[in-house]
Amino acid sequence: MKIHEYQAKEILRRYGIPVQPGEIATTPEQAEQIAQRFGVPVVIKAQVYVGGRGKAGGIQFGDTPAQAGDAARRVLGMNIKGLTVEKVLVTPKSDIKEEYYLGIILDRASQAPVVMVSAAGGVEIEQVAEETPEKIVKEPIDVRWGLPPWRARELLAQAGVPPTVVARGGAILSQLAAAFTGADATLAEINPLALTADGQVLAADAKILIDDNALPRQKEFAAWAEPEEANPIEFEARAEGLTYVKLDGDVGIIGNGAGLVMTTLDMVARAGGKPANFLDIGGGARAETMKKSLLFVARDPQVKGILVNIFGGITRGEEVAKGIILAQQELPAGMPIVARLSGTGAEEGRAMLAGAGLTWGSDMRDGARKIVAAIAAQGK
Amino acid sequence: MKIHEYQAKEILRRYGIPVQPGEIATTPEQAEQIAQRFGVPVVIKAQVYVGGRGKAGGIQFGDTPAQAGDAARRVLGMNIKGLTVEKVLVTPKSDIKEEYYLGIILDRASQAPVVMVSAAGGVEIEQVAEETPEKIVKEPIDVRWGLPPWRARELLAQAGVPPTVVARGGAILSQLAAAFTGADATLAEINPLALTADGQVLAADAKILIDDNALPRQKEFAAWAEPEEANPIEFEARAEGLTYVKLDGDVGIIGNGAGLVMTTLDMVARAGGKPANFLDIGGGARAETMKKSLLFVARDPQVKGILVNIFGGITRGEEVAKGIILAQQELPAGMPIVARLSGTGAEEGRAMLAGAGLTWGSDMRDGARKIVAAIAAQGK
Amino acid sequence: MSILYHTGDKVIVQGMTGAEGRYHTPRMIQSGAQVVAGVTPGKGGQTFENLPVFDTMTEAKAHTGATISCIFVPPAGAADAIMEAAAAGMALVVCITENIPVNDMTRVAAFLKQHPTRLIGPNCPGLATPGAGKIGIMPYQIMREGNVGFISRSGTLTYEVVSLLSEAGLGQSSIIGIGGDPIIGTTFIDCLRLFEQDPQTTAVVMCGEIGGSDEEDAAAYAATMKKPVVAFISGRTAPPGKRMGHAGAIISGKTGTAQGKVEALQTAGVPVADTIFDIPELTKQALAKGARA
Amino acid sequence: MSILYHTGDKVIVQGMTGAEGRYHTPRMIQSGAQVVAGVTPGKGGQTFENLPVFDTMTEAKAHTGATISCIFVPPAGAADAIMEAAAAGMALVVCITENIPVNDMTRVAAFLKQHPTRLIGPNCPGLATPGAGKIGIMPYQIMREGNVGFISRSGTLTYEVVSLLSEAGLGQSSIIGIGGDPIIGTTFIDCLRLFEQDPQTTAVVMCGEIGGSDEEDAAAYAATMKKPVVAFISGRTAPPGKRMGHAGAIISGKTGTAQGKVEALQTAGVPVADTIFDIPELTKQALAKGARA
Repeated sequence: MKIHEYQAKEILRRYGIPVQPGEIATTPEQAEQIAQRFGVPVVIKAQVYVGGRGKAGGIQFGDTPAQAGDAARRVLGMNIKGLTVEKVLVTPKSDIKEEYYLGIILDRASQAPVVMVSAAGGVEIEQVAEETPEKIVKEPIDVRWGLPPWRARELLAQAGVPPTVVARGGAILSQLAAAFTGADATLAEINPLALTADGQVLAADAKILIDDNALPRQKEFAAWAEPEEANPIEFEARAEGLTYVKLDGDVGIIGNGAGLVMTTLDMVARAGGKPANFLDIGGGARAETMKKSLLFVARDPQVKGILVNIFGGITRGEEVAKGIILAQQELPAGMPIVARLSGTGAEEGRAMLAGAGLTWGSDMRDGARKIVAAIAAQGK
Repeated sequence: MKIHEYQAKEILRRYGIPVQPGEIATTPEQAEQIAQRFGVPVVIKAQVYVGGRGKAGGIQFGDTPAQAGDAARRVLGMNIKGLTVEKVLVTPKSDIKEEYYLGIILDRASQAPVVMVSAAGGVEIEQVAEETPEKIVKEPIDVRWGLPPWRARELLAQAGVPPTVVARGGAILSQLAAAFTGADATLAEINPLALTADGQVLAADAKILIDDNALPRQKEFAAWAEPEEANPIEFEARAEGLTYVKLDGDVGIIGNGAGLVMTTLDMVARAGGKPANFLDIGGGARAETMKKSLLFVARDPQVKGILVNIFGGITRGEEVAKGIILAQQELPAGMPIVARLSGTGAEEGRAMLAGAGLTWGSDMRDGARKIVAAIAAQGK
Repeated sequence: MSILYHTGDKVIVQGMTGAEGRYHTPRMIQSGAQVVAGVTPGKGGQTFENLPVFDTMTEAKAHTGATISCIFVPPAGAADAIMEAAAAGMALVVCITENIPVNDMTRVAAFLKQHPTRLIGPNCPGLATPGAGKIGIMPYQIMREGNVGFISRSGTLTYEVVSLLSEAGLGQSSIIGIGGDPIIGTTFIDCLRLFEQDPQTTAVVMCGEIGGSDEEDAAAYAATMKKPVVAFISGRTAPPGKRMGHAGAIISGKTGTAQGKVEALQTAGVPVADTIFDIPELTKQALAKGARA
Repeated sequence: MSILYHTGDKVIVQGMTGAEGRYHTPRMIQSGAQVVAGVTPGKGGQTFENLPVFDTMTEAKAHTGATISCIFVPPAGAADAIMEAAAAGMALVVCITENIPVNDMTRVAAFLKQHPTRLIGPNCPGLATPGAGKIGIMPYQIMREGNVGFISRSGTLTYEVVSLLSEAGLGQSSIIGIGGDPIIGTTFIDCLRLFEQDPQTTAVVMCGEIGGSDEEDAAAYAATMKKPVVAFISGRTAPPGKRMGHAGAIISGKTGTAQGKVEALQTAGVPVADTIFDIPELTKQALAKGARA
């Protein structure tokens, strides 16, 4: 789960990591008041779930409270990579002397969080990794010990961070690792860690991703979830317990099992269609879930037809067919639906579909071809 | 540091351990109101820093709110082993079916916390350990892993705790271990862990000791410190940064270094005296600390004379002598003081003492004999 | 022979009395798997399907001598159950549970480094040895005894492909669902090694997907194998940065793309099927060519 | 010879630029100890007493080849400093710091089980080998070269007794202050073993105190030693349940009493001095009897 910069900083603050003070404004007036309170100059930072907001104009400055208000007026409502800015973070402008990178990321290969440190902060770490990989120090964390301050200091020293920053930076990195585990993060980054002209070492920007699987025990963070403006349907799907990913095409796709659904997408593409989404109904879904899924997929205005691909095991073909028939009555008239059922209850299901005048595919390939053809036919 | 039952339960609650609801009352009226709110019957439990309050009458019951008030009236102000009861915990009376013991204690030999489980709860674990040691399951915790729920369950099963309690008790024990570490405890006990008639498993009583050395990072708990009524001087000494232990005799004793002070106590006892206290001024004390220590010791009305025993190293003899001379002016006239100084600055210090008409001992034994003799002479 | 599960291996089901455990345990028994006990903390002393239920793995192990456990415990307690099984001395732990927090799995991974236990999963359909039985939730009736080893990161896709293989007359030695999470106990390369050693297996089919670099690692090893390997990669149309259902199926930056995996496999001499329907034919061709030098 | 510290052993001081480090480092050097560097995170590149200061132990070790570290770091960071020293490969770590939270020390103890490092302390005055120098804060001038090994849990008491030994003509091979905390790196029994092996040492004096059962354990070993041991126990008048200054000096229930320790030692054939003034005479008597069978 993505969270905003100000939320990430709130987590860091709880772990004793020094961050710039900052407050959220949703109106230019609020921004002006906050600037008044903090003292100028201030920075106005768009709070959106994407990187690269700086280049997009999402970071602006205010030398007076009035200018801060103006800056907020420019940033609020701005569209950054498809996302509308609804909040800005107002924070005093620090005179930053040097910038470093501290990050912890879950690493599949080492089956552990990996800590990354670079003296080249302030730019995207992927860019540093590509252009000057020798500037990044990397090490898996032994989860039994966490990242003790001594080891954090050694990594900073190795990365060429200057001695004046090593002690405080080490304490910060050690606590960042504690925050990573405590908050069930899959990524926790301070970029940049700033050394200011007045000698402070603090987190000037921060990014944290929370493990979706940990949300049941991270109830506070779960409550931070917000619809991404670009994908309100994905957000709602999650709330309904469906695994839905929005794609660019016009063929709605529903299946059971992530691997099967992905393969179905590939198959539709190979048949000349463009998948509109990924939707996995999981194992053992009943008619109600099936119906809900179809209606969900159809809410995407780009969708011109839907392919349902179910390999029956715990999921039963009759339930799937029942759900499709129920949904059909509420779907736009004439929207093609092709179902492909196999395994448990497939025959019964197919009989029900035939009774309702619905099309089915003999296998995944056949189903894909039929839905693509049906949509093409519609367009003519 | 000792904390009260209700504070220990507050810590357990934060770790997700089910405890009986309860509130603190300092007046009978409050107790009555709380009983009204919770519903009767209630238990009124004296909150004092000693064990065995039950036998002493410190636990009473109220079947009506008025009776709860009466019970609180009896318990508040009661003297239990020298301590005056100033607070009572009012808690609904549970119908307890079975009682178990869960405890974590710091174990020197295994250099780790040791978990102890017994199906024979509700009595002091020392008694169980003595009479039926086979009823206690013990195991050191690997601090790299903590005590995972699975291992906690195995220990409960091994101790003969019934299956219905194993799952919830295991979760509780695992969290008790987390609380032990998180709260920097040296002891964390749930005794009894109760299985109630309505099938709940909860902490009916709890005891936690906090490591004094961890108080700088456990600021909240440090703020919970209260004078023990029996030893207000010890509490004040700690606040002043002195290590003071009240004893029964009349010879005040001050020295530098715990081992040296303990040995001085032994030496005074051997010389026929009875030590009134243990006071370690630590390393590198200056005149001011020395003076404060003497005045502190003299506040004990039993003290009839004071022996100062300093082995000079970082601590300098002149400073010690200066402190004694300063203190003498404020001490009761005629109170004998014997100082024994050796090492750094000892000669200078002795000269200063001689100038002020004070007695010194050539060594610890000589000093002990002189103070004991001086006090004896006074008594005549 | 076959790998990981053989006739006579005794199995304990952790979480046997929960909804999933109750549904799948009888089906495992029906497949021929020798389930000997269940573990559900708090239900020790009860029975289910005439099998004893214990509170702890240690007790279950002591009473039955089982060496395999199959986990249906809900996500909050699943990592704990894996460690309990390893500590009790299980040789093989098959964890079906999905949605386990990944930080729990980093702890499990560290724990397993200190134990000789092999973990399959989590978030997997389990494994099966046609003729001996299944551990987990795979539909057993689609399988056929034979000589093709099968490995996959996903469940229903496994069933699709295994069905195709069976229909094409290509029986299976063992079928391993390694799971769709970023941290899993047994990877493609681990399974390839086991199949390479297994006398019954003559060829291996592996179904990978986007995310991570397990398929690339497996490709490097496959290049050194005597037995032929055939692969399929799903997620060719998946966009970067989107989790495609499986926690592990996500393209991060330039790593984990289907294209990268296909290229790595092809470079290693592993034929990659365009669609799952091509897998049986490619497998037959590979078998016809026979073992490599 | 002597134990633990010998002429030529190189020493790094952790926390050298703090108040304690600044005070004691010159005195260690004066005693003859070969201090080669200091470590204070954030002060790398500076010097103190013409010695280089590094940010980390790894750097200090790499530049100096030292094998011993002496720690004056404040309590909040001391456990971390011990682990840093062990990870950097120090053979011996002497931790002077007192008031380290005991839960930090349980972590240190677990960490040290995985490293070949020996820890002395914490909450100790350090150690010394008369003639070679001292590591820590003991007053060096009271010592005299000789053949008596000395071990104690406390600081100033050590100085008292060592002074008495020196005045009585009983020089010391090595003097070890093992520390007054409940969890310490090196115990009486560890030191007895080392002294038993040391050719220079002919007898050992140990000064114990109330709390724990280290003295009892040591007594059992002393009974098997060839060299004579003389003991003293302080805290005979201490009441139960009260911490007598040292975190470790507390009688809990029936364990840790002075009486129990005295009895255990006497049963093991170790003479126990009534007062510290009796120690030199008992030591002379023990030496006169010579090594046991």
